[in-house]
Amino acid sequence: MARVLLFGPLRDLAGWRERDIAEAASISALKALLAEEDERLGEALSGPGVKVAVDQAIVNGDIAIGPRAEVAFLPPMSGG
Amino acid sequence: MARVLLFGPLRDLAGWRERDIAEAASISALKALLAEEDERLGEALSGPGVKVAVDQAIVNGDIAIGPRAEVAFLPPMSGG
Amino acid sequence: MISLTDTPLRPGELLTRFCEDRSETGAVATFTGIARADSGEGTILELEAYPGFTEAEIGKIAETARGRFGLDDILILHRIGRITPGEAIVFVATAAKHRRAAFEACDFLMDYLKSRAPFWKKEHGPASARWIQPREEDHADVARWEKEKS
Amino acid sequence: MISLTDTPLRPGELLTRFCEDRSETGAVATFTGIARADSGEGTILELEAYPGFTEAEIGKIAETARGRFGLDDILILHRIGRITPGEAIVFVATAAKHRRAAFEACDFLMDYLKSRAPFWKKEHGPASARWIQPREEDHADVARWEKEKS
Repeated sequence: MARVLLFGPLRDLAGWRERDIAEAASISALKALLAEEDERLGEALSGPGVKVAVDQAIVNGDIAIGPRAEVAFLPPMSGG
Repeated sequence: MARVLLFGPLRDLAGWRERDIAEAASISALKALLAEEDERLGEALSGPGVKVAVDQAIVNGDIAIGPRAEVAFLPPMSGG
Repeated sequence: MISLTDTPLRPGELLTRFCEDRSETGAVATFTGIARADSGEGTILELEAYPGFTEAEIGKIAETARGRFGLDDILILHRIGRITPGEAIVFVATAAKHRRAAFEACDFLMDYLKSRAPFWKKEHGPASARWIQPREEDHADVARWEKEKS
Repeated sequence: MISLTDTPLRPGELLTRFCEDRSETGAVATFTGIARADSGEGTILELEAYPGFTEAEIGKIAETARGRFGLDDILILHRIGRITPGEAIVFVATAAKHRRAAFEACDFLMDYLKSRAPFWKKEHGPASARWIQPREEDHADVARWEKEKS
């Protein structure tokens, strides 16, 4: 079971900030699952500049997700 | 009568900070008078980088001193 | 020390504490960023961070600054949540032996914070809200340090 | 506001007051110069000003900075008299709409204050005292701004 976090405009778009999602074993599987539910969110998750962090570390490409992973989708940052 | 002010190392050298001097009608006359009293001070007053202010404004060259003028000898500044 | 808070910053009190017992420091530079009421309207800023991740990323920037400028100390406090005009958004303080290092490090830290730090910022105007991106100027500011490095 | 004082500066309290009611300002930069105990010995600094003249000369520098950097406000407090290590010698604060102007103005003001302001500074060491001149670095720092102007 992964905990999924959305930030900034992604959170606004999805209408939620944080969810537990049980069934996804990889980033790509997780994205596919979220896209199935909400096509616009699915597109936005793969949009330009969106980074993915697993357990608070930025990851590149598709990786496997452990059962207690925290997966965060980070849209382009605004700065402070 | 002019009020004469010395700052920084000039004050240390002369042993005084502030004096009223009646007899000098110009900067050059004032310097001559002070040099007569104290040769080392006289040299220092014309030393490199020493500026003269009359009534708190820097002056260049010899000028007449009014009866109530404040004449300050400003050695090279240390900065703050 | 790096910290995020959803309560008002008190830059003066932070500076007082930062200056204590610094008889070997010489130079303390600070920057306070204040939310502006540009339009005169009741604009509210909303700042979102990723708790843990945001502090860690700022920490990396701070460590870079510490090494690059030879700092004695760094303090970074950043507001999150809803911020009204006139409130401080960010307070950065740097301590160094000489003033050039303190100034440059403070400038460097602010440039990074304004363009690279993991915050998401929404501006709530009187009629609508929008997510904000760094300005062109912010990107240009941070690029100065990358040029100098090479 | 420009002021000389022979009592300890309180940079934090000065910053608190300087930041009040600044909903149009955006950026406040400060610099605090602290007397260092370089040698570990009981060194005391003695700063002498020419009351009236010194404030007026600093005022000219401040007006130049206000125009050159488009500042909203400037605060300069400078200690005179005997200063022990760890005490603040100078506090400069600048307020501007954007941070680059606030930083550069604060940097500019400090460079002028350190090399051109009419102070005479004596260092009382454990055994002897000496009058101090600006360092080579101070002259180089202030020259940066004269080059840029042309």
